[in-house]
Amino acid sequence: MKKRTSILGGAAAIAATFVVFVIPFIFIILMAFKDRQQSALRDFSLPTGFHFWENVVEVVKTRNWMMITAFINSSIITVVSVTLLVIFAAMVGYVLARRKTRWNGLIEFLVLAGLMVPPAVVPTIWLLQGLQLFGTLHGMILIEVAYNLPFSIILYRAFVATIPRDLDEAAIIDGARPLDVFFRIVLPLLWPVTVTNIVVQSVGIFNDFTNPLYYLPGNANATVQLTLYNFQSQFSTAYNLLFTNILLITIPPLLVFMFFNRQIVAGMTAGAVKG
Amino acid sequence: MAGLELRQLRKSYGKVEVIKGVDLTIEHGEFVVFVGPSGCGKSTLLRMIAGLEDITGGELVIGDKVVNAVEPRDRGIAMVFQSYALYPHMTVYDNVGFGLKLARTPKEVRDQKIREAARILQMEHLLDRKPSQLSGGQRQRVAIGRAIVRQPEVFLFDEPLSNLDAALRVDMRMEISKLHSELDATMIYVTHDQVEAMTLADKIVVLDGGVVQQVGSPIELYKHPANLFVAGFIGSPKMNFVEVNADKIVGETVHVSGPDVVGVPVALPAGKVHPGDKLTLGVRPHDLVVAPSGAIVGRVGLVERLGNETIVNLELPSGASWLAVLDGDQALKRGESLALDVDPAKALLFDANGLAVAAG
Amino acid sequence: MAGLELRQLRKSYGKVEVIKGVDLTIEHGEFVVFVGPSGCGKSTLLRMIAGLEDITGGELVIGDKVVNAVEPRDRGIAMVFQSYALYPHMTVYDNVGFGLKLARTPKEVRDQKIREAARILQMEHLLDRKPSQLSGGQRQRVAIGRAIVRQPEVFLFDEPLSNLDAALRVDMRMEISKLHSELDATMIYVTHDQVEAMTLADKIVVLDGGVVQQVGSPIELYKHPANLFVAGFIGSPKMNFVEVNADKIVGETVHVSGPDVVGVPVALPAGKVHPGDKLTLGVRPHDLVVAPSGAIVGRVGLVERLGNETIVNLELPSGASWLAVLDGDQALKRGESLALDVDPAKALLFDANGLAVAAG
Amino acid sequence: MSASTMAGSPNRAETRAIKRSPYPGWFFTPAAIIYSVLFLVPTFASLYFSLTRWTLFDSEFIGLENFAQFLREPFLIKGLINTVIYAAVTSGLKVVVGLLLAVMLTSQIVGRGYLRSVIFFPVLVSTVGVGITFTVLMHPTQGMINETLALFGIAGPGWLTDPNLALYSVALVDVWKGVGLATVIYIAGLVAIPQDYYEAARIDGATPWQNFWYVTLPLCRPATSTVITLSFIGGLRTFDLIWAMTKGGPGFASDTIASVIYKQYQAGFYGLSTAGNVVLFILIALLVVPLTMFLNRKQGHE
Amino acid sequence: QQSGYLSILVDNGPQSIATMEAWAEAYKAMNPDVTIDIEVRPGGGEGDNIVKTRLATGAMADVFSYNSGSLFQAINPTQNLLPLTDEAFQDGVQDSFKSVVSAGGEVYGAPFAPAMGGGIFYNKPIYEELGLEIPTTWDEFMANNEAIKEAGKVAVIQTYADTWTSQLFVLSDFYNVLAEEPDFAEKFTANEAKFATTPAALRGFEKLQEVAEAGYFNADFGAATYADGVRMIAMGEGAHYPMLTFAVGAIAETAPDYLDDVGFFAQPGDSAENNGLTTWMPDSVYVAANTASPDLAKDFVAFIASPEGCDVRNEAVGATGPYMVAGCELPADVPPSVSDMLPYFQEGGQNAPALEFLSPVKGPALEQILVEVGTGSRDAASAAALYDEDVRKQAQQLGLEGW
Ligand SMILES: Nc1ncnc2c1ncn2[C@@H]1O[C@H](COP(=O)(O)OP(=O)(O)OP(=O)(O)O)[C@@H](O)[C@H]1O
Ligand SMILES: Nc1ncnc2c1ncn2[C@@H]1O[C@H](COP(=O)(O)OP(=O)(O)OP(=O)(O)O)[C@@H](O)[C@H]1O
Ligand SMILES: [Mg+2]
Ligand SMILES: [Mg+2]
Repeated sequence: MKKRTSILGGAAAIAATFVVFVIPFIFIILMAFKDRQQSALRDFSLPTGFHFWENVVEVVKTRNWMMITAFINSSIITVVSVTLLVIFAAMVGYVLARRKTRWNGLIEFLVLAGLMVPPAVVPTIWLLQGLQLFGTLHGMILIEVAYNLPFSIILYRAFVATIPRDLDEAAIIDGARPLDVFFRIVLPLLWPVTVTNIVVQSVGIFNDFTNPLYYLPGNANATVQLTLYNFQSQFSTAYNLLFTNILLITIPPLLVFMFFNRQIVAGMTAGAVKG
Repeated sequence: MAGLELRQLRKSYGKVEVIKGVDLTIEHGEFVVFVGPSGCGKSTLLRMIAGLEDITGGELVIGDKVVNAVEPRDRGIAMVFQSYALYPHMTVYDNVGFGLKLARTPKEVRDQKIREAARILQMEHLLDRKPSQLSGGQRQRVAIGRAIVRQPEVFLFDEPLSNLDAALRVDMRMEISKLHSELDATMIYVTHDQVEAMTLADKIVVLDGGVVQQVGSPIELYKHPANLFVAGFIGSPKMNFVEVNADKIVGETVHVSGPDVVGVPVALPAGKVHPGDKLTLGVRPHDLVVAPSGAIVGRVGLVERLGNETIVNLELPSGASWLAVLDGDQALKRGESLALDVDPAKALLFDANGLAVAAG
Repeated sequence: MAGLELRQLRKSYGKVEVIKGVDLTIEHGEFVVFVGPSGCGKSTLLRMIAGLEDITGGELVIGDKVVNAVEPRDRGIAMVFQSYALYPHMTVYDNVGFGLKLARTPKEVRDQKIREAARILQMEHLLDRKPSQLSGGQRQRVAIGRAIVRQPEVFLFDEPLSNLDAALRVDMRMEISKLHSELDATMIYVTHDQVEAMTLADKIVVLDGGVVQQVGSPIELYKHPANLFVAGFIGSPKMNFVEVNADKIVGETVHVSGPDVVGVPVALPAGKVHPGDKLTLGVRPHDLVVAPSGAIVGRVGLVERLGNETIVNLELPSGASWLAVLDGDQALKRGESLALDVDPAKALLFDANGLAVAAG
Repeated sequence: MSASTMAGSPNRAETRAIKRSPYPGWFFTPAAIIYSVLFLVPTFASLYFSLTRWTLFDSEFIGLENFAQFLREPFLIKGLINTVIYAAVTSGLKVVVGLLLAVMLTSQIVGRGYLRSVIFFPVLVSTVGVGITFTVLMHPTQGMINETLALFGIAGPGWLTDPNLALYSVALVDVWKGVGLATVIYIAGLVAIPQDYYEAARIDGATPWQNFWYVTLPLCRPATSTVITLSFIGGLRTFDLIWAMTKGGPGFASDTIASVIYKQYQAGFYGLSTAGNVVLFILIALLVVPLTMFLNRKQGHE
Repeated sequence: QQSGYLSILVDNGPQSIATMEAWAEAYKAMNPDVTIDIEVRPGGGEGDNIVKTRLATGAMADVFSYNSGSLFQAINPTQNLLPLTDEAFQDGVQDSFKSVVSAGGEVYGAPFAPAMGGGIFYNKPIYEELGLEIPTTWDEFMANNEAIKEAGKVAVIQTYADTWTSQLFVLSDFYNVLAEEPDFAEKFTANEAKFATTPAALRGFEKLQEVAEAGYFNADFGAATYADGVRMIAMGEGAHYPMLTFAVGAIAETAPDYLDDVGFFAQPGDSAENNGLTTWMPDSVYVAANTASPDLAKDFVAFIASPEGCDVRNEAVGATGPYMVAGCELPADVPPSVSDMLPYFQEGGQNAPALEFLSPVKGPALEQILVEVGTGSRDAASAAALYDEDVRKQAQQLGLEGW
């Protein structure tokens, strides 16, 4: 009986999501299969010929295989900065949630401010130049970390409350130092949140557009979103190539999502405490 | 050495004062049991000793250091939490071995200790499970295992056996007792089980409302409770009480009477009470014996036949009801009249403030 | 009407079979107690009855409907969880009243019922607290409160009193007993406390390893255990066992001997055993009495003096150790020799398969 | 030893100061350094430029004139109203839809992996692509949406060309794009709720709806507060989708404060746009700080 | 023979990239020891910001393309750019171009593309079918529109999904403004003349309003894009499309088969005699002041501004208008839309630069305001007044005298 409702519900959900989510997606795919003339119409029609492979080849080869460089750069930036983000943000969120001091209000405000204020580009570039970090991947990574910390901190801060404090205490009694408690007990139990953070932040950073534009000049430093500029401008756009490009750069984050999505499982804290 | 001293220890949660000035000395190697009604502050006291609760007032000394400001991991303690607090993402094996791992115990030693603990706790077959796959009692045993592998100077046990079956509980009691004598460690133990308290304790601390009521050896508390609270609390079933007046004093025996009893003799040194004093008479259910000429007469109420003994609920004339535990299996009929007697040496008297009129 | 019937009920977690075919009939209004060692499947069975665990095999009938596929809320049950499962975001008041709220009970009725439950559970002063501000025992009482306000047809209690002090436990036992007779509800109760089981149960179900070992009234189980397991499990301290051979049979008495005992007489109808049979003799510690000429002789080991009785650990010649519970406070010295005797009518014999050689 | 003989409060204060918290402050350090150096310092530095006429090459101090100028912006009030509407609509819908989707996607539904991926997919697609896709789908005459409506005899509106509708259309697309994010956060929130509470509620007689209302909703508060905070601030600040789809238009109909500021920045009015950002920041803070305080206060348990 | 490394920043118009890549290839063929790295930036306001940011932080590429005229003035050329006044190639560059890339007495740029005109593309087959004449006055233009509309066709294409396309009616009208008010630009800069109060200037707004009110637009003008507009004019889905002549490139790219169907004329004024074209100077290439290899950069720029450079360009993206460099020839087979434009530039032709080359003042919101006019939610007069407000803000931001 339960089974049947879940199948019916699932079918309904699949139908609804198909309309709402998949149709726009199909549009993107169709665009990637068209030639330039047809794609300029930007309509919801079947491609007149199969141009997908040509499009892919052209997109990848454009501007001296810029796409490849971009993939490498974006991947490095994403992996390193997400790693740092997760660890540093979790540390802050953890202490912020667990320890009540009168500084908490201020700290939380500063964190929120990071979401509320757009970064000041020019002073930041001056600063990066002063630190010899301008135009380097290191600098870019640190920028991504700084700009995305607030989001991750807020996420962790809210979720630390779901880990029973008893577990911290048990670990402390077992002789754990703060780092042990954090890395061996709290962080593993926050895994679903970490997964969320990884997914969301890697998508955001991989797809970041404005920041690399300003902080990471130079062709050798291209990132994936910048490759879109090859096909889209104010005055003329090659929509077939643009959408092929969009499709191509969407695949890695999609794979990341599908991999990590499976890791979000229920019941991490089951059986921990009584009461 | 790990003796403990609690000096006027106090703890408040906001405005609620939970521990109201506790003074206590625990010698190194002693086995101390905390007992008291639910919510009286036992766990809180334990957690203060462990360093998990800030101390609102007073001083806590372990060894010869004031440790108010010392971190839990530097206090040399292990603790079994009332709520278990197992690490849900680790197997039983890792849960038990976590403390050893942190202490960088070599792998083989660790393995051997974990397996030894699992053997003691009869959970060798559970080592690969996660806590969520365990029954309540199994979880509790994991919690115990986690404490005992570490062999610290002070053990804190918060109702460690409450969810175990009787047989296992007896076994565990023995194991803890053995551990105590082997390790020469100080143990502080909270329990609601009178038998546990009586059998394990060198010293029992009776708490009520955040205040220590009496400290003493088990037999002392049983025989010479300091006040009505301790008298009522220690011993199961509960001691029977009745309000009486001192009738007359004959040598070292006082005769007391009240609405329900007439002329019950109580052994007492001379000079402690005077005729006419308002007192409370206390008699343990186990100390009542069937005696046709007994001073206490009532009607049989509920009867519980346990096999080796029979518990009788006796309705006294005033409507009060007493319990009597009679030897053997006795077939008593509800409603029939029953007369009971008590050994004068075993009856106790308490004054108007509830303090024992000391027999000593 | 809310009788229950369990027909070959089975439950597996993956490959681990936890409940291995349980058949049981519970009449409407009956008070059934499940006992068994830790991890034997009591909670699982309760949760299956409640509808929280899928049933792997067999049928569960409540009233006269097969309810395998019925939602918990339509089964007319209330349950006290072993792990309490209090709603952390609600006050005690709201926790207790939640079921009533869901049932759209009018506010005044609800309020009155909640306060009544709080009074019974002696937690009126805690109503505004959140669960995290309660002691272990207080939480447990909230869990009980949540079940009793709802007055369903079937109550499921999973070790509801394990974290309460003795006095409170006696009170609560009485209240549950009262509730049972007032509501005429069916109650299924898991406990490790023998006294609770004995005093509350109309019927005790002894489980071991997911299998029902015996079902019967308390006194029946105590006096006539069906097998070694039940004999050992029911009664505290545990029954003493020793391997013996049937020596000779004199009328309705069998004399058995073994390495530790010589010629102990056991009352038994003729024809049940034959000389030379390998048997196990079982004697309850409470049934042993000091008798200089007794058949059982050993050396005094650990002595536990509880005041009203004394528990002696007797080391038998073969190295096995027996417990004896002797009346009164007896000052026995460790190492001295002690001879004990047993009433033939109270000694039990079990055959090679562990089944009782029935006295009936 | 002397510590134990001395009694009184000064001594207590001292010992309390010594005891190190198991949650040490230095956990903040790595994040704090990166964040302050690369974000806070430049941001504070840029505050100065809000008081100047700034071409990026040189700046001239002009006091509060930029603020006066910003507040005189002809479409400021309209932009303000639009901003609040946009933020409220997007964050409200993301919370509601995200939660419902998450509940569905954590249940034993068939095709769960597929559904999760599909709902998250829009998050991955670049804003540019989303903008183009939906301007096409929402095309007043050839757009798929209106063509479908036409099948039912409904004359679809000019989703993006009708000044009264454009803002809401963009908001809907924003929800479409962002709801996957809200959903994953909610999924993390839902899996953190111990199953015990659901069991207790089922026993207490809760219907699925009551279960959701009394157990799920309060217990996934961490997720809710995160989603609200993030999406509300996001809604107050975003302009990228608005930019990609309408450029604030038609005319000024879908301008928000952020897009007004962005246009100023594009026009090279750097000082003015910095002042605008300060104003926007104050506005956001006025709305968000009480909101988060409210959300956190209610998090009282545990 | 040069050697070394050169970085180039170019906007992402496809013609820009293609042209620059072709130049780079050609240049490298001549100088094998040179490495050239082309980096792409967005166009529009975002592109302005990139250029300014990189100049302000000293992170500019060696050579970059950027607007001439007022936007050029805004990047602080004297401080950020390398003067090219004395380079030999400047001899061949037209003075009109040099004037829009000069500051403080120095010339900083070289033309990146041919000159452009702003006017109206028309579809030749429609004109032939309906027997229409090229209009020389606004009234004739409106009459043509009426005829086209009557024939059931779209008279005027508007594409407001790309808001910048809404400005053409006003910007291309500037020749007519100057014809009546020769000193409008100076007065405008000095805050003495306003669009709202100068009837000739207001005409541009009014013209848009007239066309809009007459219902000549394509049905989906609110949602159509520039790309749609280009396609529509080429394929005859509409008769007129006001646009800059660089659209020829887009037509060549997306509808090459229809290139010959598209013609071009200047936006008509009120008198037939004085019919002339509003022109745009092309973008320019500049050398950053702090370049590591100034000589190489200058040599490369000289190559761009040489007849060979023009040939490379013709080869790569075709011809879109008259070159600003002496010796550059257009190929014989230029499309009609280009050849239609040439007479305005030749001797006796009439043209005038757009306002943005005469005045640094330009309000950023013009496009949105004109969308409002085009969609009928604002009339010309109030639009002009609103634009004057917008202009004032910009002028103040520039710190100009008199505002
Ligand atoms: N998820 C699971 N996977 C595997 N085994 C399990 C799982 N949950 C419970 N068990 C096992 O099922 C058995 C029965 O558990 P149950 O909780 O019913 O025991 P119990 O009789 O209530 O014990 P206790 O008295 O300790 O509470 C235990 O041995 C336990 O280890
Ligand atoms: N956070 C809190 N706020 C207010 N009161 C609290 C808080 N925590 C505990 N208490 C109260 O402090 C008292 C002592 O609690 P404690 O846990 O020490 O009791 P206990 O003796 O261990 O009881 P039990 O036997 O039931 O476990 C209880 O009355 C409890 O309600
Ligand atoms: Mg406790
Ligand atoms: Mg259980």
